[in-house]
Amino acid sequence: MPQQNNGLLRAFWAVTLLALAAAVAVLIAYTPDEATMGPVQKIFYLHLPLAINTFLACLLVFVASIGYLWQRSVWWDDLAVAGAKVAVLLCSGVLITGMIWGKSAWGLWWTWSPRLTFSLMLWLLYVVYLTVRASVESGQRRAVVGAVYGITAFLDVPLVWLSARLMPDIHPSSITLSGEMKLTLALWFLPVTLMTFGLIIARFRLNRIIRDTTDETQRGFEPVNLHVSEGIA
Amino acid sequence: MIRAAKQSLLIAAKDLRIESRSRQTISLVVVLGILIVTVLGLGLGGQRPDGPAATAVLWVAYLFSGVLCFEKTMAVERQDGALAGLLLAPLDRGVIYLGKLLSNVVLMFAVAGVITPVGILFFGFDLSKAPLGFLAIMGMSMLGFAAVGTLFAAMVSSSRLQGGLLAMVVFPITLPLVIASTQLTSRLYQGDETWNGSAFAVLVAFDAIFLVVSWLAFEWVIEP
Amino acid sequence: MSTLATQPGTASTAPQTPAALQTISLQKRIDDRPILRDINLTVAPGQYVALLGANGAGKSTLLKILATLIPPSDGRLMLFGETVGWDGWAARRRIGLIGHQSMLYRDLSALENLIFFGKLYGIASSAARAVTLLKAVDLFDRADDPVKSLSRGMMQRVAIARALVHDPELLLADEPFDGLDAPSCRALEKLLAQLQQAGKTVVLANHDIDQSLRLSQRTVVLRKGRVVIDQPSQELTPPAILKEMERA
Amino acid sequence: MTGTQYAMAAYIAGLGLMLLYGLTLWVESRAVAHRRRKDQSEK
Repeated sequence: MPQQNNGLLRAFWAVTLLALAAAVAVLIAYTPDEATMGPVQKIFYLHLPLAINTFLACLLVFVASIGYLWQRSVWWDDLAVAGAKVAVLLCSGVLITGMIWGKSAWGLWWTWSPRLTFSLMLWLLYVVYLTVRASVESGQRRAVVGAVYGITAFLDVPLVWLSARLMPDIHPSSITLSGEMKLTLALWFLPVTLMTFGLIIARFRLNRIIRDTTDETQRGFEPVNLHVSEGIA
Repeated sequence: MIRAAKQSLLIAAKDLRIESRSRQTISLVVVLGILIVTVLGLGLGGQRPDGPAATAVLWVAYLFSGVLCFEKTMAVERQDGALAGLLLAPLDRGVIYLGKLLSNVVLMFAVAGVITPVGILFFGFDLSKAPLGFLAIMGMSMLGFAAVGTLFAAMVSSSRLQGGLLAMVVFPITLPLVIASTQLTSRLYQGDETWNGSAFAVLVAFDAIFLVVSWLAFEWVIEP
Repeated sequence: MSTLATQPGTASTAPQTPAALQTISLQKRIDDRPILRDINLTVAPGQYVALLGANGAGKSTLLKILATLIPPSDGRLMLFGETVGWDGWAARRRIGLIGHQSMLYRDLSALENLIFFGKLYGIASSAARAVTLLKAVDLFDRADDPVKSLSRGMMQRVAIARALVHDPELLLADEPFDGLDAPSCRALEKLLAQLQQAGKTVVLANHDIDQSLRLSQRTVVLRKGRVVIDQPSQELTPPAILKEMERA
Repeated sequence: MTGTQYAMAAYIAGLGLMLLYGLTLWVESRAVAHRRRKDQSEK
């Protein structure tokens, strides 16, 4: 079974990288610079897909957390932690691209604008998810705490978005996109989303394999504590 | 329904009696609150901070002392396995949550009742302009904070962990509360009369959502 | 010492009383690792059952499930003929539990603890009930001292009083003799025997094999989450049980 | 730094992060697979 699976995976990643290459090519050759902000606005085509996929990953953690509390099967827990790790990774991407864009547009690495504040708070929410999980020893306890936190954090997201908008806002809201720009945006959604779910599935499969090997080793041999490697990475 | 209310009052009364008996948490938490207000006040250069800075100082003191209260009221249950005795009683576990929430809110108010005058004394926050407004905003914020804190205190403490974890878990989730309440209080004291409806909406929504969610989730989380 | 049970001889009244407790292919998994595998146990009212097993055999997990503190992963638990539902708090009115922890609030006095739990169970005159119980366990003179000032033996007696405040028909004891000195052990043994004569069902999880055989009518031995022995106590000898417990 | 250089930096950072994580997962999965094969051969 794994052999056939690997073939599938390799094909999946080939398609993803192909889509990525196409998107980059289009970005460089075809997409026009935005009138007011100039070429730096092109960061938008990566920034927005990253943000949307962060939200999808958080949604996955929410669903997996409910699944765990309902069925109490470890399968859901492994999925939740895989989703959370990728959510934090993507959110870091959103923050970095946002800050670079801010530095170019306003000369400051950081301002408490609603969008940046929201990304930071979201990032904090899910980094704390990983830290809390890493510091609870017993597996079942960790899964329950993780599940309830996963649900609470996701329900908090709309409130975080609303409260971020309360912050004083200094830069103009969204800019109008021309036809070509919309096409580029659509083109960029494909590779970013594929990579997101590819990474989640990869992390999830790895969690499953690690869990099987730990079970095997703990049954017969001296328990090899593989979970130390899981930690935050 | 009335029985459930009576039972949660009973649990809260028991917590407060234990607290009044040992007074160990209250003194510890009040001293910590005063310490935080002093450190932050001096950090701000000791001169009279304006509205938002004042509320920020008070907020940090309330949050940290609040987290300590949540830990203590849960530790009391864990000490000799008394929680198993509670879970054995023929009552719905949501009642236990409401009882603990009530005692946590009362403790937080008691602590805030001591810290706020200290803040006023040291830094001359003039709450006189709208004390009731301040009280209402802080009250609602503390309720939302205690709702989340009580839920996570039940989980985190049951894995016998160090103190810092509960604060780390509760703070990011309650960030919207902090932003909304500081916006409201600073608007209250900046004098511009425009009432910030959306900030108030965030406060009310937070309390509503997290009181219900925590009350439901408590059932899944509490184990002897 | 007046008997602890208020109504004498509850067992004999109902004609065909349903089993005090029955588990139907009960299973418990923690982190997907099986702790209890397919437990089918039936205990008639008024029986004194000892539960033995090495550490990790699933003894206290089984007891926690019987006490409805934690839900089983699979299978069903029936108490007094009724299946225990998902939250099962109706059946709890008829269960009492004592463990190696006192399950009391150490800052409150013995009397306050009993009154609190009495009110929680909705006992009408919880104060009077608390006093009678404290007298029954010979601790009335220490009623107002905080529990933390009591010795381990006394604390265990207050714990028994707390477990009996709502006069349960089923008493579960999870290694209650741990850390008790000889006189307290004997006092606790007498108390449990007395309860059983008063018609209560007692399930005692214990380490000490000789003590369990001496006290109980029937012995159930667990190994790796399965029942390996379930026989009347007088038919069993400590070496036989030990051999069964240690088998790989 | 011109606008285009900032944009390039952002893309390198954003995409680099994801591809780097993919790489660490790949390395970790090979290490685990290797350890499993070693356990199997020892049994």
